[in-house]
Amino acid sequence: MKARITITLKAGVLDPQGKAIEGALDALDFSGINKVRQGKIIDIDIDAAGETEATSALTEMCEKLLANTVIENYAIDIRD
Amino acid sequence: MKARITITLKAGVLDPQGKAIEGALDALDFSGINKVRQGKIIDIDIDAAGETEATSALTEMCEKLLANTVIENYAIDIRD
Amino acid sequence: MATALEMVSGVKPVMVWHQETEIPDVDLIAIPGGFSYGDYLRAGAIAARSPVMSSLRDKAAAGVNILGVCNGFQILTEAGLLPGALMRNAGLHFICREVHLRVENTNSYFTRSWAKNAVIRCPIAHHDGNYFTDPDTLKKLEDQDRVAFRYVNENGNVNDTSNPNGSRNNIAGILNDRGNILGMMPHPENLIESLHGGTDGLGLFKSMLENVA
Amino acid sequence: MTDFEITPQLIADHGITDEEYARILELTGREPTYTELGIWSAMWNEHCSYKSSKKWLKTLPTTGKRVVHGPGENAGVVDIDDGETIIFKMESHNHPSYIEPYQGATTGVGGILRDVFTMGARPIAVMNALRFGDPDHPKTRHVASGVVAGVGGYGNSFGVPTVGGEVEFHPSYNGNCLVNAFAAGLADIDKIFLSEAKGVGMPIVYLGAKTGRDGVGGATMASAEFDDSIEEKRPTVQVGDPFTEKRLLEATLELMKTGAVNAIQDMGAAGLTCSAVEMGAKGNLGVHLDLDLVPVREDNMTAYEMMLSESQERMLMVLNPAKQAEAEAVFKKWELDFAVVGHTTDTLRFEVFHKGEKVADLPIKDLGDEAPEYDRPWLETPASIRIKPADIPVLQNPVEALAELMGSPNQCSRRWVYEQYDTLIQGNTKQGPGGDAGVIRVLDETGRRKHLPTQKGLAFSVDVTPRYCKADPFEGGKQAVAECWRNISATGALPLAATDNLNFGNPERPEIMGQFVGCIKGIGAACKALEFPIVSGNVSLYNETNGEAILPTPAIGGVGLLTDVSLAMTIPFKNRNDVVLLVGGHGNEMGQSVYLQHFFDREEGSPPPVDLAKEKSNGDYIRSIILNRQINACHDISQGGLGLALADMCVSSGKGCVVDLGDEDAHIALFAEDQARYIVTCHPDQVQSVTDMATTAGVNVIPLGTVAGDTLKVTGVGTISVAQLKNAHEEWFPSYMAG
Ligand SMILES: Nc1ncnc2c1ncn2[C@@H]1O[C@H](COP(=O)(O)OP(=O)(O)O)[C@@H](O)[C@H]1O
Ligand SMILES: [Mg+2]
Repeated sequence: MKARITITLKAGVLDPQGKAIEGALDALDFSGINKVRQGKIIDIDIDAAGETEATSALTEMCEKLLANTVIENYAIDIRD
Repeated sequence: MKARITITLKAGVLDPQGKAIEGALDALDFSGINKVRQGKIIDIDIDAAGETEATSALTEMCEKLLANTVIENYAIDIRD
Repeated sequence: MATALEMVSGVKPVMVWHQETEIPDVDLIAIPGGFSYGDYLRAGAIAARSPVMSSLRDKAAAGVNILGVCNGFQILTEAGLLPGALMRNAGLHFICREVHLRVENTNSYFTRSWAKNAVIRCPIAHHDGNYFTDPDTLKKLEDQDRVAFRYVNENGNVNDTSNPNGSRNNIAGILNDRGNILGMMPHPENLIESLHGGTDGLGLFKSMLENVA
Repeated sequence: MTDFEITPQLIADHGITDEEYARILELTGREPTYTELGIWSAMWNEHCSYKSSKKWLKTLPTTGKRVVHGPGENAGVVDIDDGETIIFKMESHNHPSYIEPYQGATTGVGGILRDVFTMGARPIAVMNALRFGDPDHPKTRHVASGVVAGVGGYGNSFGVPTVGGEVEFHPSYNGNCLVNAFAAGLADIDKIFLSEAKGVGMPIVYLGAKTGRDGVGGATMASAEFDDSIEEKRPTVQVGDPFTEKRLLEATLELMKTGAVNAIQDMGAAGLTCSAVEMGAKGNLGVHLDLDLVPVREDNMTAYEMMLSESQERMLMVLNPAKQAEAEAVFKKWELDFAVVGHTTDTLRFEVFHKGEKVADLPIKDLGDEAPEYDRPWLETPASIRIKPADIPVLQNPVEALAELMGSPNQCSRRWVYEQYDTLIQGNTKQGPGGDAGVIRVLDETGRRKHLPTQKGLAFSVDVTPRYCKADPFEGGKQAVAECWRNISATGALPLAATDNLNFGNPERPEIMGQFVGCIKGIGAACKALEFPIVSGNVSLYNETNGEAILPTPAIGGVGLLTDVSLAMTIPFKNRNDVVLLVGGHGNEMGQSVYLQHFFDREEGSPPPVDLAKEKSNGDYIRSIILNRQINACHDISQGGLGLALADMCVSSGKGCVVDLGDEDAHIALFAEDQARYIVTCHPDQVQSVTDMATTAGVNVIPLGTVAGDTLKVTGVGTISVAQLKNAHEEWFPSYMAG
């Protein structure tokens, strides 16, 4: 089973990488850019009996390791 | 207009981060994990006349700055 | 770090492997700098989940003194033993340079040999030292005198140009609520002898020794 | 697997000429298989065989009383007393860094570190010599920022301090950046490991990371044998994994202590092929490899791909079989692969098996020994004309001009670069980047302080002035060595030995080959005169784009020894009223000077000649006054001349000086780039003894003035504030990189 976990910074947490990209795009003369935020994805190929089992295992992984819930949110998306 | 750009490593390119995450999940006794790959997302809020315009601007941004096309693939997803 | 501890205390520290599950009885546990697991995922994240950590948690709860420098600080926040998180430097680059710190708290196990508000030199060398925490926690840290060190200019003033990495309130090091855990990004162990061009970092070791003696 | 037909196109795609192929047919005794063709091409390409350069490299002085192992091993080994050695080498990663700057640079650093620890040494210092195109060229900023981040990304994470390097911009590098990485490590003299296999039937073990398709030659792609999924099979850029390398280091050093290592070799270019052939051939043994046992990270890899993969963080070892269990346990502990993939034989054949089939069976010695060696035609570079001082244009205010020069791309502070490198890790850095040479304290292998009355130190520097080499390869080659030697001497260290990284254009062009030959002759002459043998090195040719070659860039990396590291000398002025002295006399060589280049856009004339005897006596003198504690600051004079050297001393200390040039023409005295010169300062009480010693040694020393005030003042010529110099110096790099 293939899953994608998307990890984004919580609102209110400053995102230096996003800011830097914004600046770089600006310097390259791209216009109309209001806001850039960067996040990460983790693609996991996991053996699981079904979607529910997969989601619950992945949630535990996020809580225990993949996301730092002090600053990050995560979303789980089972792909097939 | 809100867009999400997803950047992933090309197949065959070594992903030390993914490997390390895989190892860490394993050490935490999560089982049934076959493969982990890490990537990133960039959320951009952009002013554009329409989807086509947005996509074409974002494609240019990916080619010029956001993705390293020697080792990465990118996908553009216009969200609203 | 091990060399620094040995040099200052005359006692050779015991090294503990990350896969071990028991930490021996000691006066101080030091988690040194360096990259752990390549700092993949997030700096210190994977190390913070290694087997040895549960014993570390027990020791922390039992009041054993724990020092985390640089990667050690990142590991302690990732493990939840210190509040907040260390994010990518605001300038995005790794930074290795000497900065000035103001010693804010001078009654902890780690800082008591310094005079209040002493301004010291200290090197930094990190990619993820940008201290972040939510406003409530930040207020608590300030109110409870748990900010141990702050980045300042050479005159001891806090401002943006003296902040190398974007840390909230120029925070360079913090204590836990009980005062037995210190995490700091700068490397005092790299300024303790004439070879290093100064000894300002000795204060940390002197503070800790006062207690051992 | 189905083999490919060996067509002339396929042969050409492998960079093999018709004559070479005829020789291959003869040595193979039949038409080679596809895998064999790959093996031949890997062993016979320029990178592995040094076919264009070998003839000339042999002329370099490579021996000396401190040389334990010269060129031919993974790195050079030099005796530093007390049973200890320093092991070092420099290597280029130019082409990959231009394609993918970050990863190209990381894998360059990773590769050179492996060369050093394969021999049993723990890395203690790295340097990097970088050359980028014109700052205004559209790719330069991107390449520079990626390379610097990559160099730092790997070294910082691995945990070794960067102690020096070079960064320069020049339009000749627009299409070919240079990334030369240097690494040095410590090992006890009786615990050095070599690549020569000993004994028949010894297991051959694969160590480290798994094999992927990384860097598998462009030839595979061109030969278009792709079937189902092109994406899958596409050759990929190598990606560095410093965390695996760090574990590989620890595992390798631990393994060596077990007595399990018979021979060991890192996998660099053409990984498995080069390492296996080299270990066997050196030991006069055959090698049998079974590719089904090679740890892979991708499906359906062919024998060809496995033999040519350049996946990083891998080693090959010949094992002492009695120690197998112990050795394996070490690698398990560090979570690395350990797989017996073959054994040594007495057949002198290189035999490779895959899926039950023999895919290669070649004469192992011929793969290396019979590699072509070319005496390429070369054209001597036409003599350059010396520009007379009288013909040099005069600047209105040469002192104020110093600020502009200090703020120019090639003379400004490199802080933006080296602050991205961890220069302090390991806790032994006496002097990081920013001095004449980096200085590291030597600790013994346990990482504890040697209880000696004094602690030893090692000094490191890397140098070359490509403009000089272009105008006069012979003098330029000499100058590169002399400057490196001088930078080391300026810290008080005794230069011991050097490594070279020879970066040139296409050697098939006689004028380029002429640059190469001229530089080598110059390097050889200087190394001999200065007793500074070359113990390791690397050649990088074909650095050109659209027929435009880079400037000839033979970078020289050197190592020096300080018996008491606390005596290491530094650049900054120390005390007001100290006397400033010029060692080596006033100069008047303005050809190829920064002055002409920067202010008048003229890269012209002959470079300053190097008087090696004078270089030697002046350097020996400098070292003795440092070790006698007679002086308290020292800086060598190189590009930009006396003026720039004084400005450096002002800026680094925040103190000014007042100097008097006597009857000299100010613009010449300030900017001439004559060699073998230094500026020193001493307490007024020491002036007499310093000058007396100079007289005895036959060294020209001229008192110039004193350390004073907050300005750099040249009496009767002009004044500039130290603050202005400093601002200019620090401003350019960060603002350029910010875009
Ligand atoms: N790529 C680099 N990495 C580390 N240090 C560097 C690098 N480039 C330059 N430096 C340092 O900056 C200082 C100035 O460099 P340079 O002008 O080339 O020195 P020098 O003229 O003494 O050879 C030196 O201390 C050098 O080691
Ligand atoms: Mg110098």
